[in-house]
Amino acid sequence: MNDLLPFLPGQLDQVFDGITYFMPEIYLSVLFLVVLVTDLLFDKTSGWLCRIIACAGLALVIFKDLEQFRLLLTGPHFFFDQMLLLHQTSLVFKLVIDALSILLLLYFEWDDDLNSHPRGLSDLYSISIAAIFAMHLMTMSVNLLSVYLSVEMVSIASYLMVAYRAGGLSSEAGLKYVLFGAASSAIMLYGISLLYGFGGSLDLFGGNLLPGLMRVNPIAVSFALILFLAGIGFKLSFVPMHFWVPDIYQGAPAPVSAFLSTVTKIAAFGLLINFLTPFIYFPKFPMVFDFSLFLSIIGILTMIVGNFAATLQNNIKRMLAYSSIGHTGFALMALVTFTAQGKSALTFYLIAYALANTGAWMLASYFANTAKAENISDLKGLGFKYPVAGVCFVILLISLTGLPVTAGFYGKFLAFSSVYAAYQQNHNIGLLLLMITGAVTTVVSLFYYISIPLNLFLRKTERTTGFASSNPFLLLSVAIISLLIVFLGLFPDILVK
Amino acid sequence: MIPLSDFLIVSAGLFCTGLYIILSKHNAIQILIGIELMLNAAVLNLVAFGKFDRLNNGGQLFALFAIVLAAATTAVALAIILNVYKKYKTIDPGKIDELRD
Amino acid sequence: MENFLQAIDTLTIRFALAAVLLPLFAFVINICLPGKSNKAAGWVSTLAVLVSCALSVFVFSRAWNQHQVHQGQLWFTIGNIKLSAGILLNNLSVLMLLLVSLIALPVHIYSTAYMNNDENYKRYFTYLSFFCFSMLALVVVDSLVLFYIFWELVGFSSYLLIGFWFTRPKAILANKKAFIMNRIGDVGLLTAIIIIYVVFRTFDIEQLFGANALVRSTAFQVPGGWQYVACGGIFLAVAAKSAQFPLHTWLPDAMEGPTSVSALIHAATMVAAGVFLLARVYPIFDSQELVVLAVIGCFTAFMAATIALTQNDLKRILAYSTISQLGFMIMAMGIGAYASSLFHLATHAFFKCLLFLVAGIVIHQVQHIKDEYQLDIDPQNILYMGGLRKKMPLTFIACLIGGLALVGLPLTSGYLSKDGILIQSFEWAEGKSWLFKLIPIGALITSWLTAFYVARLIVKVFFGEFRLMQFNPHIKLHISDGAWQYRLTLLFLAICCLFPLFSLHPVLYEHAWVFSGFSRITGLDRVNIYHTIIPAGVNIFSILVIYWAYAVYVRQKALPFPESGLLFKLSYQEWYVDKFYNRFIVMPVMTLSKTAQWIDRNIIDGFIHLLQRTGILLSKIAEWTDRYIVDGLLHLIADLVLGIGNFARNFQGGKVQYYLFSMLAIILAIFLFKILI
Amino acid sequence: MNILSLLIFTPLLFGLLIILLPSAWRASFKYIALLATLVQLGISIWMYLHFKTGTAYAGVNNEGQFQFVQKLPWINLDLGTLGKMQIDYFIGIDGLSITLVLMSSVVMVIAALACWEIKSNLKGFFSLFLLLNAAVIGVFCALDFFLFYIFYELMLLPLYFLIGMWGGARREYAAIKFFLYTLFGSVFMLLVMIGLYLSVKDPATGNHTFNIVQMMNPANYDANSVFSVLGHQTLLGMPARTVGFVVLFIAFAIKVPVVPLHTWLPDAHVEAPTPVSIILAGILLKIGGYGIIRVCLGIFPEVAASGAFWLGLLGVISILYGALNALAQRDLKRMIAYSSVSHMGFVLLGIASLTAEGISGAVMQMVSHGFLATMLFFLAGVVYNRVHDRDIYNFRGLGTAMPRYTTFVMIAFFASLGLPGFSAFIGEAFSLVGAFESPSVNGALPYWMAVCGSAGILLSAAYFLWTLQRMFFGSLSLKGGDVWKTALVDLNFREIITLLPLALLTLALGVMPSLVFDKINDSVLALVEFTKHIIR
Repeated sequence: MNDLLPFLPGQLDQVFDGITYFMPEIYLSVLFLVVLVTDLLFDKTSGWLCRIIACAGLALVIFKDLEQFRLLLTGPHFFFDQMLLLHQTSLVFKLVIDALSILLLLYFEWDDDLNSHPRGLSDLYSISIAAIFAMHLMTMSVNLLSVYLSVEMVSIASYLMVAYRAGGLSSEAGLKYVLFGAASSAIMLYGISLLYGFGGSLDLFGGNLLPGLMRVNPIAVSFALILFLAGIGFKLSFVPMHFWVPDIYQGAPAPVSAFLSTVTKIAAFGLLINFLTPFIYFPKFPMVFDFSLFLSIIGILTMIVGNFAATLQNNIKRMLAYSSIGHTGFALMALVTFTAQGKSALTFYLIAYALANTGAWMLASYFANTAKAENISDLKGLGFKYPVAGVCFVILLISLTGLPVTAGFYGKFLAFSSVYAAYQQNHNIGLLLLMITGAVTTVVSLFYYISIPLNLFLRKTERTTGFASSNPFLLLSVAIISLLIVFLGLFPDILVK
Repeated sequence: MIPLSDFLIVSAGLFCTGLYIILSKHNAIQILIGIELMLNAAVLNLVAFGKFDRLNNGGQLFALFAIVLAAATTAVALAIILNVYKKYKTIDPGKIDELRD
Repeated sequence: MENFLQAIDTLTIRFALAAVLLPLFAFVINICLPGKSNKAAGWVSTLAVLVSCALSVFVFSRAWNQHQVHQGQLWFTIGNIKLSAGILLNNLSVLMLLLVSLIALPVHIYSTAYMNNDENYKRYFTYLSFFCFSMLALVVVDSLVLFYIFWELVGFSSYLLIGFWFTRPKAILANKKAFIMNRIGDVGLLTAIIIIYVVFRTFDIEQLFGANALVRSTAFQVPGGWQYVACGGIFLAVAAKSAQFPLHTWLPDAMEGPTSVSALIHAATMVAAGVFLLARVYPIFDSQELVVLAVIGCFTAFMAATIALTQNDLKRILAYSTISQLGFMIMAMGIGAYASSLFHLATHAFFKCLLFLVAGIVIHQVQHIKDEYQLDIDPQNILYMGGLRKKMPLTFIACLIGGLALVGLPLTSGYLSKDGILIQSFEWAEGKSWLFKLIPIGALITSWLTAFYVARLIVKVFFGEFRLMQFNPHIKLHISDGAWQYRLTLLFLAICCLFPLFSLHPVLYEHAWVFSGFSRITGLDRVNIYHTIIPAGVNIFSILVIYWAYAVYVRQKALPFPESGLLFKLSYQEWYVDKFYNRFIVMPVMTLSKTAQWIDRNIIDGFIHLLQRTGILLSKIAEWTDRYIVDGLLHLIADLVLGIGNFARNFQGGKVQYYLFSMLAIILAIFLFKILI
Repeated sequence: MNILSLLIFTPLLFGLLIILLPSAWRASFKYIALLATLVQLGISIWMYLHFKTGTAYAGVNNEGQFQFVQKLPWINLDLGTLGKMQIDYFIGIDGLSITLVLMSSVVMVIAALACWEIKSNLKGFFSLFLLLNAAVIGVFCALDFFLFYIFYELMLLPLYFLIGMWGGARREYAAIKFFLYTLFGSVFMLLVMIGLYLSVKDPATGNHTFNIVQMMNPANYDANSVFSVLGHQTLLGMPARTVGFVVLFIAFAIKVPVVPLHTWLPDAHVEAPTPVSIILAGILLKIGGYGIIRVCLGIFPEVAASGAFWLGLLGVISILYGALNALAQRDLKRMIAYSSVSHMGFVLLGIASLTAEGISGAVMQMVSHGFLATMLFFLAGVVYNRVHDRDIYNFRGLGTAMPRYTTFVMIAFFASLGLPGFSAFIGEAFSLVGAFESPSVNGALPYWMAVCGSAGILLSAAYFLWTLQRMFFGSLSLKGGDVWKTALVDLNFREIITLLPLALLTLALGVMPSLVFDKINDSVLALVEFTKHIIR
């Protein structure tokens, strides 16, 4: 122990040095404590207070995020003993996560289903803040330890959120989620342990891990990598780790599902980028394990499974769940190019998707609140009763399908462009197949997305009673999201600076 | 000195046992135990490999974190299982399938 | 001097243009006129045609046997071609111009009386004016595109007029048939025009077929023998418009239109457009193609004549006779008797128009009787007529003249033109193999058959007793020649059927001005034996036939009522002869005629019906394909999507352990896959 | 303000106005929509009159020769290693588009007049209608492929709702079928568009560009890009440029529609309300034809030349198959819909001939069919509005009950079946001239195709005459008896002033084809010259 003492001051210096790069996260952890304390102090009535504190805190965090751009002028920066890495993409992802989180935190209360919880929502806010903190870590993790830690933190928080509302299907969803999630993380951990054993290091960028892996039998390495990817796949919900998604999204409260399908996914993509970067740029590693091919196949399968299975759904939430699987597949397509363009395309795609998806979940809540509409067929003729909501729903679904003039179209467009550009470089047949699958599944996706406008506007209903009112802010925020999506559809270059 | 391969074999055995349990048992708590076994297999690996990583002690460190997180997960899982039991009066995951296609 | 000539030409062109456009103005005015049966419509149209007629006479006098006048103007540009629209006046077009307006005028006058009681009086004249415009334009235009346009427009106006009484199911079936058959021809013509254009890069009739005909000068050769397709297209067009075998069956049906229309369009002018087309594009044909024409014409002439023998519908007889005569003209074109063909076209226009108008008057009168006494008869059936000569003498005389002209007896115009064709056909066949001889012989027989059915017609209608009296003796016949419009028209046309209008010489067709206007051979020698034998033989035998027919029909029906002693006696003396004739000539001829008609009804029409049915069947198949195969494929794709979706859903049984199992299985599969590749 | 932009965005402004007006004013919406279309018509007539002709204004592959051009930078994304993404708001017209723009404006006015039959949910209807209107005009004017695609896709959604919300009994099926079909085509078009964009560089700036005009110049392609003319790259084992052409062609062929991609059309037409049928048949189908000329032929001329046989074959099949199907229909609108398939086959045949006559004929046929299809669908709508039945067998002898109606029907039918004097004749005849000319000029098509095409003229006569005979002639006898007899009143004033201009227009174009040919001739010649040049 003593022989390590000389290193201690250096270590401490490093930690203090890292704190400047860790400001948003520190704010977040403080925020977590404040919200927790508020919750404890004010007990049941503290919901609105917690919300205000949480949102204000997140706004502050966003401000801190923005400040970090200054730090990046000198390029990416490792800190905390090479545990974390702050770089452009991760920062952007963090920003997006925080911004969306504010919206989602506000949204929690607007969902009547969740809001009717006897204990109030105050706990949920602290849990979400913890989850957001973990997501920040995910986007920056470059060490297998930090990877595992952040993933697990997000998972635990998510389990709680899914099972938060004890009644209804929530607990069933929670059980399934926790069992599936724990098993996946166990598998991932086993994979990590093997990687550690083969490579002799946990540091992805440290320069020891990869050469170590190159020396081991490729099959064993592949085995370990596949086990590891299973863990990330659980968060991203790509095939074959997607089985939990429909059940959990349907069973969980709508805002939680929105949370899981948007910010968690973005963070997981951030993590995947971090994890893959060293492998992609390490020469000859594709001989051992071709991530590009592997992810292409996964992407194709995911797109097909998600979109095709969605065509048969009648439950709105379940349909959105399947569609989010499909979108993961599409986003993987942008990722597998591993180019700068691909990354920016991925970012844009994820933002557009997350916005539209959040809006869609909000509308699912809205129609559940007002008309008790759980199934698509319950929406019959409601478009005439709620024209604004109906029109917004159409816009959002158009964006999710990827038709002009919406942000979703540019997302698809940029993704296709980046894959095309990559194809032009290396003539990889997998990329071509990805694009074709992407195009085909776009058509298929229309098939189920359109069933919502179909019911909203094309069908008539005799129903005249049983309508309740909903929080007007819900509709307002949906309308703002819709306008934003159309605006981004017209002038996308504002977002992609 | 026990060779590394023995550790690996034991951990692989643990992992497989865990896998078998989570696939075959009809009790959520048993499944949790299976998951624990799998985690422990990994932890065993980490510690065994950590022996060769003298400088950072990464493996041991990781093992500690893993154990803590496993405990946290288990706590959450048990709470959820309790909730489920209240509602369904069973904790056989195979019987809880209201959410399905 | 040249300027002066130019000015004169310009004037001629302008007059011709006016003559063409006047009916169009009448058409437009008539459309705008209020009321359904505005009598002003008749006068507007008639006046327009009258002025057209006068202008045509002027133009004719200017251009006949003068240099040809051709003026055009740029119409539009497409690609690198400039299409011009203009007027080409040469002997052919001015003759047609004159002919059409001359025939149209009496028909218009006649119609003002004939259609007087129709509630759609205005519509009738609107259509008629439109027809006149199209027909007049057809004969003077200088470009094949325009020619096609007006070619189809005359077909269209004929469609309108056949279906004039559109509430009658037969009429609308007939007009549909007419239009579609004509469309077959149109498609042929269009194809031909386009092929010609593609080869020569011009639509100009004068350049193509004029003095230095392009179609002659350059080798009209298209790879793959498509020049034959062009000729075939023209054949089709001619056959459809001029009702030649096998596209002739629309014409008898077209008789469902008003009789005045039949007279103008389906006897005198429009149906002759096919012959006119042949005359226009004559240089395109080589000798083999001409033989085909001759054969078709001859066969049609013979076939139609045999059918006419046994028809009982007055207008149908005339229709078949028209087909037969048109066959003559086509045959004449085929054997190189270009001038005679056109000559016959001109004479035929007058006498056939006359006959139709007569038929119109007769039918009109019978119709009156029918309406008055509520009889259940067909007013067009000649079996119900008879003895009308006393009641309507002028009509009878006119009919007689027309009939004789149709038969081609001396002193009539028909004699001049028809004998010319017969003689030239024999001359043509001279020195060729015996197969070629069949054509003049066929023509000869046809002309005798013509004599027979004409005689039958006249006898049945005008001689004997009015047979309706047998059904209902209370019928009081108060019928007459009718209004002055009828009389005037008949008189005019009857005069036109006599020889002086065409030739000062009553027997020699070469002296006819129409003939000499077209005949390219000057100083024709008349040493040829045919020139004496044929006219004599034909006419003598024709007269015999007529008498025979007269005897057969009048005697048979007149026997119980021996009114005329002389006739009776003659008939009586001829008894055995008749019997002989009946058995060995009449019966076979009748059978032949019945067979021909049967063929017409069942085989040719049957073929058309078969085509129609094939078309319908095809359309049904197409619809079926569309519904079950093309759409079925679509639904199959939808099913495929749903199938894949269902497969993916199969895993979602709601049991979390099963999910884990599936997940692990798939991971394992991926891993194995990774090892294998 | 650029006049073309004004033309495109006028309906949008009016649509916005309608959205903002309170629903209580709904009675005025149709007048606002009509006003919008009339303003648009005014603008396009002004453009038509001021459209300059001459070889200096041919356009096609020469950016400087387009007229009423507006070019604004729109989206400029820095894509790092791939250079900049350059998307312009680039609109302009040449001879190929001017007549179609004018035709569309006229058809829009007619469609607006047909909107009188719409009774429910007027605000939604008219705002969607005007949105569609803007998109349609935009497609004809866009010279940036990206912009083109945006407008192209923008048409889908309004149409989906217009068919789906105001349509007939099977409207859901028809609407979704239409949507899926078209989307299927356009998604793959997107892929090719991106490929082209990444292959082409603007020589002035060195950026990748979506400029259609620059995509026509082979020199602008990167040597080793996928769609490079000289690169001979392959996609999935086939030459890349062939793949690109085929994909784009399929996208447009769905719109045209070409057999066997046509089955959305009868369903959509039958179920759509009259104004939408009018727009569908009158304009939407032309977008397919226009796209084939402008995009497929313009960007892939050498593939078009080598594949002309197949294009022609599809054209001929469409002509015959559509006509045969029309013959078998009982529903009046379905019959007309199939007749559209048949008539648009001539467009394809004309284009496939790659001759000036053929392409001019195709454009003429498109313009003419725009007017005629409008007229036919309007006429079908007249009967349907009165008795809510379109089965040909349920009517007989309408000629006596509705003489004016019958007159217009006859004009429309005869004009459609190619009676000379009407525009369709010119269009069909010159498409056929092109097809006949092709074997000797460039060998693109064999003779028999042209002959088969001519047979289509015959078939079209058959089905139109059959309908005429069955429905309008004969003595009056209706399935609905006296109720129908009283319901079937003759055309009213609004309907007559709707139909009369159309009838006169087709007549005018038939008598004076120069109204169209004068404007398009230079562009068509330039296009033909350009394709020849590329082929060599």
